[in-house]
Parts: sequence; structure tokens; C-alpha cells
Amino acid sequence: MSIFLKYILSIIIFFPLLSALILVFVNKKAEGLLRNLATVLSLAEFAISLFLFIYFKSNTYEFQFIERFSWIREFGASYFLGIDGVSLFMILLTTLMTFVSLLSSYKYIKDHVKEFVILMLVLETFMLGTFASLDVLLFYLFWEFMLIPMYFIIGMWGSGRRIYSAVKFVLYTLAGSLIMLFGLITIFILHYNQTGNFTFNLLKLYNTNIPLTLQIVLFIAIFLGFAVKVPVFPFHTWLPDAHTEAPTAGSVILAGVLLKFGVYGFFRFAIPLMPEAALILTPIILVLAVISIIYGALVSIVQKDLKRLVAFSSVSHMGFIMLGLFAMTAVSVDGSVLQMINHGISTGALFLFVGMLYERRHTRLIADFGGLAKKAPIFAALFMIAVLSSVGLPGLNGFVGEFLILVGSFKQYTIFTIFATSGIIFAAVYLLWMFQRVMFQDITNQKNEDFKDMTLREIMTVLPLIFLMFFIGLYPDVFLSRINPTVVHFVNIIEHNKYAYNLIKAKMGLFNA
Amino acid sequence: MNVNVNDYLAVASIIFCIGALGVLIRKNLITIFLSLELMFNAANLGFVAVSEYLNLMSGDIFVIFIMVVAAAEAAILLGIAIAFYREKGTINIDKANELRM
Amino acid sequence: MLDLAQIYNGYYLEKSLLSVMPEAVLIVFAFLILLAGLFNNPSKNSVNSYYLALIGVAFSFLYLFMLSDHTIKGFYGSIVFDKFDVFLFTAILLSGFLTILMSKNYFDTRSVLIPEYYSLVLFSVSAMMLLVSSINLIMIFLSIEFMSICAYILTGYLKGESRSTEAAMKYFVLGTFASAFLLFGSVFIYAATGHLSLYKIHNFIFEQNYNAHYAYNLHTFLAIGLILLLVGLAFKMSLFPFHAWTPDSYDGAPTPVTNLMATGIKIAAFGVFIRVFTSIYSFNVFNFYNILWILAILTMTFGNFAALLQTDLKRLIAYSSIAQAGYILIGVIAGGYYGISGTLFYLLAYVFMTAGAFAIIIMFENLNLASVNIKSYSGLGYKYPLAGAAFSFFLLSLAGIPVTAGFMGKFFVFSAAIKSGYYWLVVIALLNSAFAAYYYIKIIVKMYMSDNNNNGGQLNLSNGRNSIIINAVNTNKDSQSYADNGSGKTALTEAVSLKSAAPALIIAIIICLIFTLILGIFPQPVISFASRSVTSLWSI
Amino acid sequence: MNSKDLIVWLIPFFPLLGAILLGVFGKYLKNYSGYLGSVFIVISFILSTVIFFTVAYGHSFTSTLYSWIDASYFKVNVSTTVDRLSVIMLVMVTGISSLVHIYSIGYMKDDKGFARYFSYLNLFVFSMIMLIMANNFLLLYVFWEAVGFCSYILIGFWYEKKSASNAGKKAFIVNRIGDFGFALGVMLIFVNMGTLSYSSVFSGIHLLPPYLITTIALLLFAGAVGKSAQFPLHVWLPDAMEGPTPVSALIHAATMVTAGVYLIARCHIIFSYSPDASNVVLIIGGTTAFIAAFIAMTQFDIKRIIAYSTISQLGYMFMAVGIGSYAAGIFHLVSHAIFKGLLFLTAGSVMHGMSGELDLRKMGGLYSKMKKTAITFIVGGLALSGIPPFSGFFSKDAILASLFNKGDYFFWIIGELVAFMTAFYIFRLIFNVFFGESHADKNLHVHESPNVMTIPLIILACFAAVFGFIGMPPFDHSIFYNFINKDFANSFNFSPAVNNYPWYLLSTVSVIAGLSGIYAAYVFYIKKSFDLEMLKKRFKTVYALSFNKLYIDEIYDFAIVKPMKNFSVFLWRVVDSFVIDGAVNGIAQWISVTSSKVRKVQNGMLMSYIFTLSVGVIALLAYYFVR
Repeated sequence: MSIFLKYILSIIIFFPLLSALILVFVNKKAEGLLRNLATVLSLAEFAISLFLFIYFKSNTYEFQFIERFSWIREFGASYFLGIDGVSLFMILLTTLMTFVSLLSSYKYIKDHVKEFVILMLVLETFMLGTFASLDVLLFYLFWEFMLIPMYFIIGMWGSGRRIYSAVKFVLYTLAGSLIMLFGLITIFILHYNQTGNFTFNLLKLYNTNIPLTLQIVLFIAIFLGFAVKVPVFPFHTWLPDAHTEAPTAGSVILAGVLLKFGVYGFFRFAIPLMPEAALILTPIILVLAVISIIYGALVSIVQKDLKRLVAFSSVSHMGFIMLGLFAMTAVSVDGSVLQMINHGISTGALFLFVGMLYERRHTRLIADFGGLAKKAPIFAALFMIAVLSSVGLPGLNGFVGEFLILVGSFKQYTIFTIFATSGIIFAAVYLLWMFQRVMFQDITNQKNEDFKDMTLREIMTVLPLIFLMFFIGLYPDVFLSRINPTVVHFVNIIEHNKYAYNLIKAKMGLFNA
Repeated sequence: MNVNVNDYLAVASIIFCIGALGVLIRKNLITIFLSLELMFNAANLGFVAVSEYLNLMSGDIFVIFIMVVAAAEAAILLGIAIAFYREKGTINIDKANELRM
Repeated sequence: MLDLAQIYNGYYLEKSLLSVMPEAVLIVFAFLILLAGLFNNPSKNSVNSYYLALIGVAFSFLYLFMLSDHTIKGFYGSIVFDKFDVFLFTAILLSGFLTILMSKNYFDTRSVLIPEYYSLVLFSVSAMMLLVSSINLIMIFLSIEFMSICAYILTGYLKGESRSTEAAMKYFVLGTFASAFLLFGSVFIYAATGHLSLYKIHNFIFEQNYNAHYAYNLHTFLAIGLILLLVGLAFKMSLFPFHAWTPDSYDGAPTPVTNLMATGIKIAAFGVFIRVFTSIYSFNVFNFYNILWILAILTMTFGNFAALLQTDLKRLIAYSSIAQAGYILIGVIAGGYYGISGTLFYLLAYVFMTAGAFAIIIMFENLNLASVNIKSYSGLGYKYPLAGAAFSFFLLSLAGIPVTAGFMGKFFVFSAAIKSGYYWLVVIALLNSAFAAYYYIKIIVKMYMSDNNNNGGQLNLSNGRNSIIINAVNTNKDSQSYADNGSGKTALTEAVSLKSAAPALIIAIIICLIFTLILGIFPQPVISFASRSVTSLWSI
Repeated sequence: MNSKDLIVWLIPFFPLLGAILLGVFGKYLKNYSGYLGSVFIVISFILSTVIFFTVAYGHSFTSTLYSWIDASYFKVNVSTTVDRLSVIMLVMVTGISSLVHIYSIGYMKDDKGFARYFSYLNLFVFSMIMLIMANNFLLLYVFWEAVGFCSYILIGFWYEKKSASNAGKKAFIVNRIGDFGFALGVMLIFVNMGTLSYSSVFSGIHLLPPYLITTIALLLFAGAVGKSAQFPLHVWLPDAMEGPTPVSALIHAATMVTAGVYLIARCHIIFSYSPDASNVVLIIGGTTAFIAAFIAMTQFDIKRIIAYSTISQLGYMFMAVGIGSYAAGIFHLVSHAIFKGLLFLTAGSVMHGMSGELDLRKMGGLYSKMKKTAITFIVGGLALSGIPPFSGFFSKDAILASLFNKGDYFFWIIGELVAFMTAFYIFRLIFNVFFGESHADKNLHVHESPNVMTIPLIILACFAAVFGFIGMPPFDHSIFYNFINKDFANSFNFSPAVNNYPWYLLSTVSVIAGLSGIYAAYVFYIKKSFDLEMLKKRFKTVYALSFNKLYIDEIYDFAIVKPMKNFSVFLWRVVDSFVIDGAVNGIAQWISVTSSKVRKVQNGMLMSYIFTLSVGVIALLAYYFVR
């Protein structure tokens, strides 16, 4: 057991890859076996990841379950893993969402099942690695390769303009992350110039002293990489396309996990590495975040395609998360992290439901639906819960996160917060209007007459998410108590730097005019 | 008349440029090769002159090597030219435009 | 372990021989192959010469390994065998080895003279190695010419095929033209310094740098000399605007030869350039760095732009190799211990990914499945999942996606450049590699996601390049049709399965795959190897 | 957890249990779900009564269930406060809910969503109870939204009807607009006070600068405006009548819509410290009371008339709390809940008898056919009109007297005017529906409702008749005032509701206003002394304004909804697709065009290759010489 716990992160990261390897040897015609095996293995993975949760010490911000091996001596890169309260839940979210999306794709993915399940599991490994690595090079390795399985998933099993979307997704994010790579390398070199040691150890790089001007340049470079992933307002256009054309499982993973990487990157890398630049650029980023919130919401209102609507709603929701993170108060960052989990669950669930609609009717246009509640009451009820969770109805998960973000940001950034709060109105507008047109009213389209209600498997797919929606909504303390020490530490770092930043500001007369 | 090593190099350069222009302008494969030989020989001239001026041997040795190589190249060229002629019926280099873009 | 250097200690000529032992072995085997070709039954020729070539490479490796700890100067200081050589010899020999593995299957179906082919390959490999170990302008010129002459012949080796001949012709004229520049550059350097040995030139410039009385015309001579020398070397490295031969001769040459050119010649060219660079250019006389980084930017940008819309796979990889040359050049410009070892690492990584890609191309070519046109690759990913996956992996490596050797190489080179302060150069290179990803991904799209539904299931016999190109698989790309157990396949393609691909080819692919992966995930040993070998550059 | 706490937490527990059980197993419970749902609520009611007496004869107390959110310095518990205000609300809510549940068993009998209906209704009761019991602002906000959500699903209960689902959505969104303000208010409280619990906030609020208190008060009031359907956010309530009638009775008359008044009463300390905010409350209340009554006079849909009446009566309550007469406001809240619940339920009974007919032009002479309904309706109508001895008289009189006493004569006049209008429109309804000749379809079988529906009506009618006596004028000496005022006694600028005035004179004025309204309705609709059509023509503008609800919906549509939609389309089509994505694709396009040009360099001609090479050489040499 102790060995298991000592290497638990590696086990968690590479178990999916091992599973994928096992699946390679399964005959590709045995589709049922492939599906079941993949699902069971991903469930097992989720079960293993729960050990992290159980053995996680919640009263410290220190990294836990640390593993460290020398990797590339010449660069000072090491295989360095460790998690804190934030990455803990990101890992759990990843393992859960992978399981859910594998379970969701029994019907949706009809051909190339083998390739699909293998890619999903490979993707899982890389996502987990990204969340767990504390070595910048290792992080980048996981981070960028993640694109490839996702690219295949969109491109091979997508619909409509899948190739366009897949290529756009890859190039867009690749461009961002390459610019980010530039920033990361520069910090690495700076650290070398200051200490004479090559190291990619994130914890050591935190101590790099970067001149302010360079810091701003580098922050912008790294910002681009993460902002594309989030995505923040002007860099979001890959998202609707990718979401819309991706298969359900792809959308679920994309919304549930992939978008989190941007915010996680800011939290783990961009801000702690360059706190002063982050503080200086905060107003600009907050403006972008607020624009994202309102812009995403407004554009969602008029979408005709269900998935596109949910995709734009993601832009809006991620705006909230960015707002909370960059407000940099303990409460708002707590809210942000919680909202990352929430968004994964809620939007993931929404995509699952949209996927079920698509499986049944082979259309995603809102106008083609209507009156489904009558035919599928269970579907309607569960779908409604997911919608409400996304709307941010109190009692469900979305509310807690959003409220913490807003209340945390309110004091310092009152105006931004007020604008952001207006997002809760728009959220109600676009989601409820969508729900009304899809589920309520009379059946106008004859094809909806034989709409089937959810099967047991489908219920099982969404049930964990629905459960979590209520659980986080009603008892978020389980999550917050583990997130909070990490977040408080994070905010303390910022506060510490704020002091320095204020000194610089005073010295330079920055913003004084 | 006192001939400076610079003058030799100037002459060599002129010959070199003539050769280069020949390569650039002529279309006949053989003529082009002759121009290339001219360029090689310009180099030979330069080496010999400098070698003489500096009272060294290495330049002269180089020249001998160059002459050998040039001979080898001539053989290769003829082979290629014949193959080319077999296929196109001409040795006009403009006919070689199958590989492009 | 038998220590050759000990035995021959003290005997100058023997020591000279020792310094070229790996090359000499190859040359001996090249002659052996020729001889064996004379006496053997023509039908067995192909097999025997193939094995002889492999054994030759193996022996060369053996000698390389035995000598690897020594630094031996020979032939009156025109050749040196040092750690730097060890690394590059390894890369070059690997390139040759992989080329030979690929060749067997490729030439089995084509009527050409087999023994001569293999001996030429060995000759050219030995020429590349000689080039890398040359430290004298004469030797550099000679090895370049040796290498080039072999390459010209190999390029035109497909007798009766006009593209091959045309490629050889263009390559020859341009190559000789560039050699003339190299020569003429040598003249001026000789005139300015009075030396032909790189290290003497190095010392000369080093001393003159501090000498205010350095004559003006000598100054000019040196500048012209360096520029013309650079032109000659840049041609071999296929830097823009001296790249023009690359796409055409890569395209026209037999694919294994293309592989040899893309990997071996490139390594040799960069190897010698590093030697020249570290000894001469690194003084930054006349701000040579400016020229170099402008060339780097132009090269990678041109390569990527030209590759973007390319539909011929061989040409695409040719352009991509131009772009790669741009990236590699960044490492050289970054210079220093870190930059040069990055360059070396990149070169080795480049061997594996490029050779791997060519091996797959040859495989598909040989299976008569696909021409080298991208169109014919659609759907291949489903039909040959492993080959498709491997090909994707090589392409991703070329694109510089992590977990592959290509990423590590790029990372190494770029961080070296940042270390030396070339921020903008790196930014441009990164942007370049972002959009370069497009054309690599385009191929993957074709293999896995293509959805143009023309000529479904119909045989397309075209006499494109002596081989029958059957567009059978490129037909119905809708993934649907492959799912239901090959209802979309024709009987012909059904018959041709992966198993008929030569084992040698598969071995080559597997080697490339493993090394591309290892270099991407656990590059530590190779990086140490490269770093160790770089030290010898300055220690002579 | 002692027994008191246990009882307190059991009150919301049973409705919640009911909601879950009925929601999940409703399919199998069939008709029993109605009984089951009602039983849970009745238990809740009994427990509430127990708590009522505990508090009435004891002290108010708080009870904490668990720590809900604990994020750094933001801590919120799930806990309740049980004081006199909340127990009154509790008893009222659970009592009326019980009756409505029982009534619904009959009303919803044949509906296929029977179980679903009771599940929703139980969920609503749970949320409402929690709203009342909450002891911090966040919990209040949570259940504030939750009741809104229940209202949303209940309004849209018959979701097949587009109008119903539209109305539900509209209710939710308009409420959200109010909640937007409310949420900001809660945040403002937190960032300034560092806590959200009532006791700490109320005890520390006076330390804040006045402008902040006013802002907080106004933001909270924004929430109240949304939830209590005050002008300008009243537009959702008339549409909400698309829901089943018992729902209208319970949610949109008796309980949820009064939450706004409850909120202000609960936060009376904040409002006491902010005269400006209180004035805003007063003005909004007065405006709403008048506007709604004005609109109600010309409507034909009986439920809509009652809905507007509700809005108008809520306006009264806001006027009361606006001048600080919280006791009077709460008193009217309770009595209004009773008689308005009664009116809605009887309207439902009428609908039930008329097979869903709502247009009063198609009714008439129903008195003889459904006597119980008619009588109870008239009792409700009289209570609404403020005719003694019905409860409405006492409660409305308390408000009007407070207004007069405070010196707000203008609003007193408005109040009296509205009293007249109220009596007019409700008797217009009564006369048109129950008296005169029948305009109903001849084939329609009009029948009295079953006992399960009429008995709750009778119970409510009895209460409507007698409840008022606990607030006998003079109000400040009444039982109710003395009971509730313990909670409001600490209010800073508390204005005693009534003080040394000739209360009987004021009462007389009110009664006269009510009676004259009834008489006017009698003259118009029974005696038909005037030609209505002619009057309509003469006062065309006024009539049109009233009939078209002051065009408020249209104005909103024109000024807000349409521009927003157009703007969204603009953002999507122009900004997103054209500008941003256009830029992205433009770059791609540019690269590809450039690429196609760059490729031409490689034109296959050896000569041009040599030329490029030579140019390269010359350029390099030029670099050196030009440098």
C-alpha cells in the first residue's frame, strides 16, 4: 500500500496508457468487448484516482504525493510530479469525465471503435500528466501532445466540417502554446543566468527574478498560450467550431477538462511565475474576461445550433472563471477553482444531453425539436437539472462557484463584477429559451413523435454528474476545504508581490497620471 | 611590368564571372559544363597565383586535386547528358521541366 | 577490448589510416560489393550486395565504436577523428544503414544494377564521413565532390526514367556551380590568410582580430572568401536561396536515395559547417551572424510556405527539410556548447523522423497502394493502422509535437538560441513551426479523415513512374466503408497486405519509431553523447 | 440538536421528502400522490403551529444545520432564525399550502401530470419555508431563486402550451433581473460587513456610510421588485396565470410574491437607516398599486384581473413598509394571502365548472349554478374591497391610516383611490360572472366543484371573514400589532402605525371608497345605466391605455428585447464570424495565397535556379560591401 501511495500519481497517469496498450491487442471487430473493457478500465482508473482524494491531506498547501526522478540532466529537467488542492480535483474531474464520455459513446461511435477507445485513454494519460507535473518541460510535453488525440477524435468521428474544425483547433492552440513555449524557455534561461543552474523545477523557477518589462512581454506570450485554451474573448473562435463538430465524447472532454488547462496554466504557471506582470495586466485581462462573459452569453442567445449554443455558453462561463482568478482574492480564486469543476460537470452534462438528442434525431438545430418533454420525461427532468446547474440556480453547483467568484471580486473590481453579474441574467435567457424550444411546447416536427426516453446506460452516464451537481451545490465544503489552503497560499504569494508591485508602481509613477 | 597578386586574383575573378554568366545564359548542357570548367579554372588560377606569391605549396596541391575532380565531373556529366539526350532527344536544359513547383 | 590506437602508436602513416578507418572499411566493402557483383550469379546479386553493404556498415560501426575514445589527426592535419566525428558518424552511418534497409525492397521491383547501387551508397556514406572529419579546405572540397558525384549518380539511378535523369542533371549543374563558389571562396581565404587548414585560419583570424594593421584588401579578401565558402556550404545544407536543387532532386531521385540525401548529406553538410563555423565564423567577423540568422529565417519561412500547398509527398518532405535546415541553423547560430550540442541532437532526431517517413512512403509505394501524391493516401490510416500510426508519428515529430524526437530537438535548439539572446529569431521560428504543422497535419487528415468521394473503388492504372500506381485505396474515403470489414476494398488491394512489405523495411520503420520515441521521451543519453562530442570542437 | 431544533428542521424536511418521493416514484403512486403530498404539507403545518406557539410564548431562536460554504473568509451556514415574523409567515404559508394542496387533489384530478404537479408544489413549499427560515442573506438568496424556479416550472406546468412555457420563462428571467440587483446587494453587504448573517449585519449596519446603506437597501429592493411583481418588473405576473389556478393562488397571490414584502420587513433595520430607500419603496409601491388597479379595471380574463389586483395589493404593502409601518404591511400580507388565495381558488372553481373558460364576457348568472363558489368568491371580493367586517378592511385600513398619520397625504389619497378602483374591478368581475344573464356556451354543462375543492374554499372564506379582528382599529392596540411589533421595536425610525387620530373617520372614508366602487360596478354592470361602448369611445385613450396594460410589454419588447436580440445577432454574425474568425481565416488565407506564389519560385527551369543562386551570392556580397 505504501508503495502504491508513493507512486500513485505515476500509476494514475500511466494506467490509462497501459489500458490503451491492452486494448491494442483486442481484435478490432470485437467492438462490444472493446467498449466494455475501455469503460471498465476507465472506471477502474477513476477508482484509483479516488485514493488521491482519500489520502489527500487537506490542511496544507504543500504539494503532496511527490515523485521525483532525474530525467534530462543537461536541462535540469526531472520527472517531477505532485499535486495540491487544485490539481487534485482537476485529476478527479479528468478521470470521471473520461469514464463518463466513454460510457456515453456506446451508440454514438459506430465505427473505428478500437481507435476511438484507445485515443480516449491516451488522451486521458496526457491530461492527467499535465495536471500532475511540476516540471515545466514535463508539463509542456503532456500539454502539447494532448492536442493530438483530441485532434483525431474531432477529425475522425466528428460531423459536418470536422476536418476544418479539427485543423483549426490544432493550429490555433498550437500557435498559442508555441508562443507560450517561448515564454517558458526564456524564464528557464533567465533562471540559469541568475543562478547558473539549469532547472525546470517549477518550484525553483518561481524564485526567478524577472525584470519588469521582460516580465510583461513574457506574461503576454504565456498568456496567449493559455488564453487560447481557456478561451478568452478574442481567441475563442476555435471553440464553437471544435465543440460543434466533435463527437459527444470529444465535446465532453473538451468542455469538461481541456478548457480547464488554460485556467490551470494561469494558476500554476503564469501568475506565480510573473506576479508583478500579472498584477499590472490584470485590468486588461479582467476586461477581456467580462467581455467574454457578456459576449458569450449574448451570442449564445441567438444560436440555432444546440452545440454551438453550449459552446458559446462555455465562453461565458470561462469568463467568470478568469474573472475570479484574476481578481486574486482568496474567495474569488476559491470560487474560480470550484467553478472549474462545476463547469466541467455542467457543460459536460449539457453536451451529453445534446449528444443524446443528436443520436436520436441526427440534428442539432433547435428548430427541429420541440415538445420532447412529453415523450421523454426522464430526459427532460435530468436535462433540466443540467441546464439549471449551468444557469447557476442556487442549490446546484454552478451557483456556489459563481457567487464566490463574484463576491470575491466585488470589492476591488466593483464595476467589472457588476457587469459580470449581469451574465446571470443572460444565462437564464439563453439556456431557458433553448430548453423551452427543445423540450417544451407542442411537438411540431413529426419526427419527434417517436422520441425515445433515456436508456439505463444513458442514465448511468449522466447520473454521476447530476449527483455531483447537487452535492457541490449543497455541500461544497468537501471541495472547498481541500482547495482553500492551496488558494490561500497562492493569494499570499500575490499579496507578497503586490507589496513589491506597489513599490515599483510608486517608483515608476505607473498609473499615477 | 610588375604583376601583383591582386591582379591575378582580379583576372581570376573576371574569368569566374564569365564562367558564371555562361552557366546562367547558355542552354546547352555541354556549354554549361564548359562554363563550369571555366569557373574551376579561375579558382585554379587564383590558387596558383596566391601559392606563388606566398611561396607555399598547398595551393598548388589544391590545384592538382581540382583538376582531377574536374575530370571526374566531366565523366559524370557526359553520362548524364547521354541519358538526358536519350529521353528528350536534345540536351537543351529548358526541356528539363518535369520537376517543378 | 582491442585498442587499435595503442597498437599503431607511433607509426604516422598507420595513425593516418586509423583516423579514416570507419570510412576506409566502407570503401573496402564498396569495392568488395563491386567485385562480388562481377563473379556472382546476377539473380543473387541483389541479395549478396545488400548483405555485404549491411556488413560493411556494421564493420564501420564496429571501428567507430573501437576508436570512439580517441582523437586522431591524420594526413598532415587535413583529417581529424574526434568525439564530434563519433556523434556525426553514428548519425551518418545510421542514415546509410536505414537507406540500405529501405533499398532492397525498393529496387527489387525495378530493373537497375544492384551491386553498383550499394557500392555507391557505401561510397557516398564514406564521403559524408570524410567530409565531417575534414579540417582542411582541400579535404573539404574533395569530400564534398566525392559525396556529390556519388549523389549525382544515385539520383539518376533509375535508368530510363526521365524524372530521375532530369533530377540528376539539375543536381549536377547546380552542385558543380556551388562547388565552384566554394572553391573560389577558398582561393580568397587562402589569399587573405595563407592557410588552408581550418585551425590555422582560425588562429590567423584570432590574432589578426587584435591587429590594427590588418591590410584592407586582405580584409576584403577574407570577407569575399567567407561569403563564397558559405555559399558552397549553404548549398549543401539547402538554405534559401541556395536550395533550388533540393525539391527537384529529392523528387526525381529513387526514394531511398532521397532519404540518403535528406538525412546523410544534410548531416554531413551541417557537420562540416559546424566545423567551419566554430573555427572561422564564430568570431563574428563582418557581423556574419546577421547574414546567418537572416538566412535561417528566410530558409524556414520559404520552406514552410512552399510546402504548404504541396501535394507530392516527396516534394513536401523536401521543402520541409529546407525548413528544418532553417531550424537547425538556429542551433548553429546560437553557438556555444549548448547550441552546437542542440544542433547535433536535432540532426540525429532528424535522421530518425525523416528516414521513418521515407520508409513508410517506400512501403506504400512498393505495395503499389499509393503514388507519392497525398491524394492517394486517403484512408490508408484505416487500412494499415500501424503503418498509419507510425507515419503520423513521424509527421508529428517533424512538426515538433512533444513526445517525439522532433520536439526535443527544436526545444534544445530554440532554448540555446534564447540563451544566446536571439529572441526574435525564436519567435519567428516558433510561428513558423505553428503553421508548418498545417501541412504535416494535412497528410494525417488525408490518411484518417479524408472525405472526398470520387471514383469509389475503381482501379486507376497510370504509368507515372514505371511502377503501376493503383489508386485503389484512395477511393472511397468515407470512413464508413472501411468499417464494415472491407466491403469497399477491391480484391486487388485485399490481396496486397502489409505482410508483403519487406521485413527490412519494417525493421527500418521500427528502428526509426523506437528512436523517435526514445529521443522524445528519454533523450538524456543522446544529449549527453552530443554534449560530450561537442567538447572536442574547441579542444584541438 | 434539541427537540425545538428538530421540529424546526422537520418543517422543511417533509415537503422536501414529498417532492423527492413524488418526483421519483410519482409514476407508481398514481392518484395517491395527491394525498401523500397533502399529508406532508399538513404535517408541516402542524409543526409550524407548534413552533408558532413555542415562539409566541417563548423566545426566538436560531438553529444551525451545517456549514455550507467555507471559503477562506467567506463563511455561510445553513441555519435558521425563528422569530415572530417568521413563525407568522410559516403558519400562513403552510396553512394556505395545505388548503391549496387539498384543493388541488380535486382540481388536478384528471391531469396526466398529477404526481409531477404535487412534487413541484411540495418543492415550492419547501423552498418557501426555507426562504422564511433562512438566517443569512445568502441562504435567503438561494431560496429566493429556488421559489422563483418552482414558480417557473409550475407556470410552465402545461409546457405543451407555448404561452405557458413562454410565461414560465418570462417569469424566471424577469425575476432574475431583480435578483441581479439582489445578488449585488448581498455582495455589497458582504464586502462591507464581512458577514452575511442577519444578526451581525443588522447590528452593524449603522456603522456604514449612509450612501452605502441606501445602495444596499435599493439593491435588495430590486430583488423585492422582481419577486413581488412591482412596477417596472410586474410584467411577469399576469402572464404567470398560464399555470394551474391553485398555483396562482398559492404562489402568485399568497406566498411567493409576498416574499418581497417579507424581505423588506426582515431587513427593516437597513431600510430604517435609509430614508431615501424607504421613500423609493413608498413611491414604487404607490405607483404599482395605482397602475395595476387601473389596468385591472378593463381586463376580461378573470385570472388576470385577480393577478393585477394582487400586484396592486402588493403595492399597498410596499407603501406600508416604505413608510416604516412594517406591522401593517405584514398584517395586510397575511390577510391578503388569505382572501386572495380564496379569490384565486374560487376563480379556479369557476374555471373548473366552466371547463376552463376564463373570459368574463362568456360567463354570467353562475350564482345559481355554483352557490358555494359564488358565496365564497363574494366573501373574498368584499374582503378585497375593504368592506367591514372582512379581513381586508382591517388590514388595508391599517395601511391607509399609517399613511395618513405619517403625513403622506398624497399617497393616502392614492390609497383611497385605489381602494375605490379595487372595489370597482372586483365587483365588475363578480357581477359579470355570477349575476346577470348567462353568456356561456349553451352546450356547456356548468357544475359546482366537488367537496374536496369547496371545503378549502369555505375554510378560507371563514378566515377571510374573521381574521381581520386580530387587527382591530386602532391598529397600534391590536393583538396582531402587539405580537409582531416586538420584532420591529428596535427599528430606528419606526413610525407607530397609528397615533391619536380619529381612526373611525379614516375608516369611514375607506369604507365609503369601497362601497362607492361596488356601487359604481353595480350601476355599470347590473343596472347598465350607462352605455359602456359610448364611454369607451369617449375615453378612448384612457381605455386603450388600461386595456393594453399601458403598453409596457410592448415598450420592453421594443426598447430592450428586440435591440438585445439584434445586437446579439450582430455580435455573432459580424463580430464573431466576420471580424474575429475572419481575421483568423484571413491569416490562413493569406498564408495559403502567399504560399501559392512562393511555390512559383520553384518553376522547374534550371536557368532560374542558377539565377536565384547567383542573386543570393550577389546579395550576400552586397551585404558586405554596402554594410
